[in-house]
Amino acid sequence: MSAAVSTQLLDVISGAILLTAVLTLWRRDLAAIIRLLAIQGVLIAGLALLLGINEHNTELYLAALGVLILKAIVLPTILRRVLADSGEVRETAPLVNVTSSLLAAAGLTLLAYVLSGPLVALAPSAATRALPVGIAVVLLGFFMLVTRRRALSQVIGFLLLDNGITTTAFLATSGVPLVVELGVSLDVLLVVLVLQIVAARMRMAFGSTDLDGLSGLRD
Amino acid sequence: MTLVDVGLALVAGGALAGALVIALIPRHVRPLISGLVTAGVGVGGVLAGVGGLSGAAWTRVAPGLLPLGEARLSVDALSGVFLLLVGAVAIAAGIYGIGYTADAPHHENPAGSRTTQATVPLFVASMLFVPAAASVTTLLVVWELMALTSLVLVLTEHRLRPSVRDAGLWYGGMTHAGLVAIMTGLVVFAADAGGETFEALRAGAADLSPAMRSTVFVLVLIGFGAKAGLVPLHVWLPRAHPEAPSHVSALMSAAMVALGIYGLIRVGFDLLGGGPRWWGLLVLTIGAVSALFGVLQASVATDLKRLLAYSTTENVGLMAIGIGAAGVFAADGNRALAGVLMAAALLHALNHAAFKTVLFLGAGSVLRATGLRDLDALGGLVRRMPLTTALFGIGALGAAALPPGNGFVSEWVLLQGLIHSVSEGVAASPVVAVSIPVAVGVVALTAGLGVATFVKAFGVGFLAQPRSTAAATAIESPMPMRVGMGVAAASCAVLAVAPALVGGSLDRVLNVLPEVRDTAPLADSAVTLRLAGIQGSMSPLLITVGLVLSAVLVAVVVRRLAGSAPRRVVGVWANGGPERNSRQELTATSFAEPLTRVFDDVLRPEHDIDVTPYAESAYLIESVTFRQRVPDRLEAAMYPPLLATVESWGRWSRRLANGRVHRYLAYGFIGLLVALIVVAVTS
Amino acid sequence: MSAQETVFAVAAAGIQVAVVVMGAPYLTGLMRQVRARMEGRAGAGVGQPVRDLRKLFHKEATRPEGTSVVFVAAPLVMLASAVFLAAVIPFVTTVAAVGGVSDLFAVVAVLLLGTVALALAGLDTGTAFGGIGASREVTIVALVEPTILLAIFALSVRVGSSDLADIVAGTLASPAHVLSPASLLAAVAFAVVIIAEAGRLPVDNPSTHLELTMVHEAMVLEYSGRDLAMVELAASMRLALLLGLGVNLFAPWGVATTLAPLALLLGIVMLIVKVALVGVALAVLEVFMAKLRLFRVPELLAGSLLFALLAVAASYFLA
Amino acid sequence: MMTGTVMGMLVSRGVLPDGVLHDGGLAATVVLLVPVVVPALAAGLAAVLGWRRWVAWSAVAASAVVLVAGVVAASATVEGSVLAVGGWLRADALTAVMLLVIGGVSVIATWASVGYIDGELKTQTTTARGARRYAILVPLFISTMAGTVLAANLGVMWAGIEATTIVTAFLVGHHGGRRAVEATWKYVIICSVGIALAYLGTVLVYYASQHSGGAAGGEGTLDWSELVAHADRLDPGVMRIAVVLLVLGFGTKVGLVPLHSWLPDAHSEAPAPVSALMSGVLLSVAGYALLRYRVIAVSALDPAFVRTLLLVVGIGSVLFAASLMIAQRDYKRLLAYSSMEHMGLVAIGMAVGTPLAIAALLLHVLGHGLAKAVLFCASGQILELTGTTRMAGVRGLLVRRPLLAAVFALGIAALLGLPPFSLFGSELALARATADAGLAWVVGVTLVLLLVVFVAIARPVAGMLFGPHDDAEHGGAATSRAATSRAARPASSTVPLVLGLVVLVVIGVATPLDGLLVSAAAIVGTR
Repeated sequence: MSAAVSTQLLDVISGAILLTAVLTLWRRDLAAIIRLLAIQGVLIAGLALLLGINEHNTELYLAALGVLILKAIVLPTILRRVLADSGEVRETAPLVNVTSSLLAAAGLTLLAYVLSGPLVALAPSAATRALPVGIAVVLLGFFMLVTRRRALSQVIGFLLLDNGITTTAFLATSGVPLVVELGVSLDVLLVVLVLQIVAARMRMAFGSTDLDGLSGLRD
Repeated sequence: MTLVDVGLALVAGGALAGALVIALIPRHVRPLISGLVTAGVGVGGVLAGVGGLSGAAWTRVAPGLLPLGEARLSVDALSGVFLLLVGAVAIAAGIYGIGYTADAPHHENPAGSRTTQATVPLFVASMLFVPAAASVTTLLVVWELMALTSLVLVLTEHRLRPSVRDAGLWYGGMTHAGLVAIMTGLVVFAADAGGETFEALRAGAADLSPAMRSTVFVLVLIGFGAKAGLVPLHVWLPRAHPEAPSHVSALMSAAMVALGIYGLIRVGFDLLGGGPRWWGLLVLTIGAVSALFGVLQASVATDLKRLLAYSTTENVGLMAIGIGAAGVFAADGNRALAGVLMAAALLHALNHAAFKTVLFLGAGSVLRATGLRDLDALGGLVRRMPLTTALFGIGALGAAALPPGNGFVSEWVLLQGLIHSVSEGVAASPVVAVSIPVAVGVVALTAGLGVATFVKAFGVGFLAQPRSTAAATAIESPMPMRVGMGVAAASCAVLAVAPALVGGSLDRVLNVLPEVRDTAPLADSAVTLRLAGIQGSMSPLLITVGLVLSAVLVAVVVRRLAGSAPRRVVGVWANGGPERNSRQELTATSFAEPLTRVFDDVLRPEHDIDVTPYAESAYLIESVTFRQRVPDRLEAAMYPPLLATVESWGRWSRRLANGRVHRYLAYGFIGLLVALIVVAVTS
Repeated sequence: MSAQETVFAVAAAGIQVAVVVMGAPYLTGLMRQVRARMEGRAGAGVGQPVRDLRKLFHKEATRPEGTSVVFVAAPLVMLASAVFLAAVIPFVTTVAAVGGVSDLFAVVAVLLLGTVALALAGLDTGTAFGGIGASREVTIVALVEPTILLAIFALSVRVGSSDLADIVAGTLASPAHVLSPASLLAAVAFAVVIIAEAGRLPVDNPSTHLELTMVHEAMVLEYSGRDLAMVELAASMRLALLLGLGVNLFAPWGVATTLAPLALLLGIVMLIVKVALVGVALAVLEVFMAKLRLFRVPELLAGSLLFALLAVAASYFLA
Repeated sequence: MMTGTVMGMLVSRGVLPDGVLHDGGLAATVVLLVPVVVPALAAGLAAVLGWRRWVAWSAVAASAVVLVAGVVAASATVEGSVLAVGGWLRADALTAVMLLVIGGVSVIATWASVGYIDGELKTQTTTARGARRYAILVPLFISTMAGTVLAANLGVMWAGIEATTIVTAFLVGHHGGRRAVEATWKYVIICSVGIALAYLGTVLVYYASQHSGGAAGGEGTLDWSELVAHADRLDPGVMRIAVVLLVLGFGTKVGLVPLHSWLPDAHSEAPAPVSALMSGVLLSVAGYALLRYRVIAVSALDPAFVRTLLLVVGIGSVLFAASLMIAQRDYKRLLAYSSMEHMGLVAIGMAVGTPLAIAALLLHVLGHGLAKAVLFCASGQILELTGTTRMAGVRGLLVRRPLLAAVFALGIAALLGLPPFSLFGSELALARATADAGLAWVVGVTLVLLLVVFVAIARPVAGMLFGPHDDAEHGGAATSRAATSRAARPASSTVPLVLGLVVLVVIGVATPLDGLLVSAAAIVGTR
């Protein structure tokens, strides 16, 4: 396809990634948030595919496939199971209300654009111009981790963060070496599994996954 | 293979092998072996000291020791005199320990424990390597080893009294604070001088900026001052010295404290090569305050070992006065006087070591015989333990700076140095004109109160009637303890009548210090102590002889006049009462009462009197009990607030870790944002 | 110094001792007599102290039960120290057989030695009185000491030596110094010191046995016979020594600087005259003085300390 | 670790002629693979057989193998040569030092584990399943750490460190129950986030390397030696952001501010030997990653930037640790915060970065690892004995258990940086290096903070050790139960601890390691 088209596609996809990230902060329904996460996974896979097409790089096809399986299918499934197991309220309980969350999101996105200046400057191209999106998603994920009360929503926050990094990786370097990429994905998967188990234990021990309960260890 | 080699080899080898052996042998032989090993290590120290004083420079680098540094040793005359001092004290304390640490028939002596017995020689060895160290790393390592071993020894009796634990904590804290100051000072010094060996420091000192030189000096003054027990860093002495086993108290108070003075002289006057006049004034002031405060506390103290500990602060203060004044005059270019004063300080260090050893060992004998440190409960020991009393008396005479005691000699030299600070027709600088008379006044007041202190310690503690059954049933100490005290007392006597013996050595020591090099103040002293450069001469020997002669003369004449009929023993006049009982005697508290009253404003003693009347009537008193405590005002003013501040800081900080995972992540999030923004802004 | 000179010097010292030992009791007697007369009493006569001493020497000595060797030795030490000082202080001549014994610090310290010996003896009796006396004596000493040393400091500054012989010789050489502010202030301070050390009014009343006030007497309460005699002799000798020291420090005229017999003779006469005069003056003063409360004494001594300090400062700035 | 002497012998005896270990040679391959493979095998063994005494001992053996491998690697690299296998495994002097740390601490920890798990099984504190999981995870943990330090590729190194988080997650949660779950959650979530940031940093480094126009040309690389070779050509703008992310990210695992808060919780909840491994090795392995990146950073950027960044986190960590130690009531948390404090010192050492500083901090890492191993294992026994981790609940230990108390006391002395233990030497050398770098104020500030720490540790510990022992003094259900139920551990259980102390003294007094440390410092140190 033509460079122009691919550029526009790239912008659309990255824009959509950012949008899904912001939406995860907006929505309260965990099921919906998980859906958004899955969509974001698909988008990232698409991003990888697009870059692969542009650079005729078979490694990237594999990477895209891996991302699709992991981020769009496996992880959301796990999360849904966790959500199902927890017979409790299916809403996030934000420490910071949604409005201010969105304001913060806006601020963080702006910051991301400011920060990415040097990154873009190094090698200006259609892909790298979209780099701020990746950074923004990272910050948004981190923000979610800090402000959401449920164990599950922290996992989601972590995944958001990871998605941001993956996005950045694809945009900036069109994928780190496959070995590393695989290692990373494996680690993420394992982390989520661990967190799932711990969350289950937490429910057994505390009767809920409300992290406010977790303040027994203190000075 | 010089004398120093032999000596230090004996010290290191003896201590390590000895400690190993002591750790393995059964309890009942430990006291003997430990004592002998300690004394042997001490002998090594004396040998090395003599070698060092002979003047030949000696330097060695021990290969394969101290990671990322090197073990560099060097002994000169200055090291020598302190090696000699520490070694001698160790010999006395070691022999004494043979008896002191032996188990009593019924209960086992905590000082006989494997740890304590094995640590004593190690402590002595580490002390002996302090003056021999010749690089920053080496010095700090042995310095800290000394602190650690002594700390272990202070804690020996932790099972018996909770106060021991506190003493250990205070000592540990203060000594570590000292280390922080010394380490910072020396490390910075080394960095600027471009090398950590003492040669490099000497060479580089000249190029340091004045500000840096002064910073280093103040830091080491704080650090070594803490170990020397100078006010206001003295707080650990009156705690640690009483709680430690007495032979250890002697080692700490007589030897280790002197090493603080050594450090000050070594760094301030040798490595830095002296400095501006205000250094001297600073030391002089601190010394004056320490001397006064120490002697005041001592004069009203009733715990014998606490009294001795405060007297240590006093004497270290006197040394500091000497050093400080020397600094002042050196800065003014009056080298001769500086030499005299520095010599006075060193001589006083030796004398103090001698008499303080006797006194602490004596206190130990009393403690062992009666289980008492409280003068108010002692008394009448002169009949139960005559030799101990006599030896303690010799020590007390020295500490009271009365002729023919040894303390008098060094105080005399000190005073000579001070009073010659001005000469006819030459107007002195205002600073000197103000500071020196005050210093003389302080020394004088110190001398007077010192007399009062030791009249109390000796008169109330050993004379008169026993004030408790424990004191009444005391028994004289075993042979080794008496020998140990005897050795120390003998050295007191020698220093008292023939100080000139060490004169030549002290002159050589001064040659190590650039500011007083070749002043040789004691050069032409023999029977009479003649101070070079100033008009002052005094002959302790002749005075002693004169006193003895006139005593003999008087005795003979009186015998002629009045015959020598034995005195009839009669009952004393007990104020018209039926029988004298020991409750009528003055206690240490009441003896010091007038002084307490005079210095009320400074000491602010705390009294509590409770009167218990008979049940029948409130006007018939059954008993009155009076208790007096004289808390350390300086300490009360400084340390509790400091500790409270730290405490509240700690309590406040707890909130930082309140267990909320969100807050923990927030730390990271905010940290990240701040860092990134800074990057964005600064790029 | 030739052998012959040495012999002469020793002889001179001997003479000094003899003069002091013989003269001291009479000095005490003289002062008591003066007081008696001024108080309108007849008085016991100048020789009374000597008679007392003779009597005491022939009375039996007793020793309280439970006292130690210290009690017995104290009078000896006290008297011996006094004798020693009588020999070394340049009363009659500044020429001494041996150097290094007449340093002023040493002299004062030896004097102090006697005081301490008596204080220990007082404690050794184990009675309340002995203890109180010792405690008070020691307190006074502790406060007097700095004044003495500072006064010495002030005096030694002008001759650059603290050796008595040098100071006396120096004053003889340039008499004007006596009128310098430094030495005047020092003189005042020294006077107070002498009063305190010698246990005279207003610090201590030598003729009281009242518990509340006595210091010296409290300590010697248990002595009798030859021991008491020694103590009393020593006490009066100390008074004589201090007065002698005082006059020779500030008015050394007549003290021989050689060993010429005539000079020595003059020295002896002058000494007796000067000390007698000062003693009389002191006695007269005491008549008009009341004993201070013990706890007012420190104020007096603080005052003298101030004088001494001023003296030193003066010697610095006005030197 | 008589490494130096051993090395000396091996080389002098010609057992290790240069060349046997040439790159890609069989011997080299073995040396590089063994530390990763052998512990993994031990883990497999446990997976198959569950908890058996001899299986546990096999873990000890595996640790010993790692140690020996470290010694051999050291002897081969002390002269500055490098072992490499393919593009993935690589060992230089620095690696060797870290292998020694891992091996040494692991030997102590696994050795102590034998008695520890036995005791737990005896008292039904843990189940057979728990024991099996423990037996699997511990060797796996060791293997992942070994893999991390042997990785030639920074990406792989990153993956290794992340793997340690996953492996240790269930070790932290070993005891189950609320506290364990809580600690695990905090540990995993915070560390994963931190590590994720580090990954972003890694990505950016890769990005920068792609456009460095170096030998690798357009191809980016994460191979450490290549990156070092062309570090000066990396784009500063990108690298600044990357370095910030890497320091904060890996700093999380090192226990540096701001993402340090997992540390006290995890260390206090994990089983004693695991705490020993985490505090003693895991932290310093993450620190090792920072060391590797530091070289690149200083030549790519203005060194002052890197120094400031590291100084801030370093001093910040020491300050934070000190503040929380003052009013500390729990001895395991106290030890945890002390780890944080020591890692802060290490970070300061990195900030200074001169060869002396690096050598000092490596020695410090080794000393701290051993001391902490000893202390955590000892505190485990104290907990067993008294049933409480409250310091107020422990009294008169020297009277109750002289040997254990003595070990604990000496460990504390070592931790407080008293000679003859090696931490004094390393702290002193660190101070010297810092002053030489013209950072006198840092020396002052840090030493004052260390004084606070000294008092904060000494005061409660003195309360635990000294004084008489009477139960009245520490009443409380926990302890009384402890008195009844807990069986006294055999004296043999202190053997590994004593061993650790002896080693601490040896490396504190003698200089067997200096050669190795110096050549390691030459690799990552900069003027």
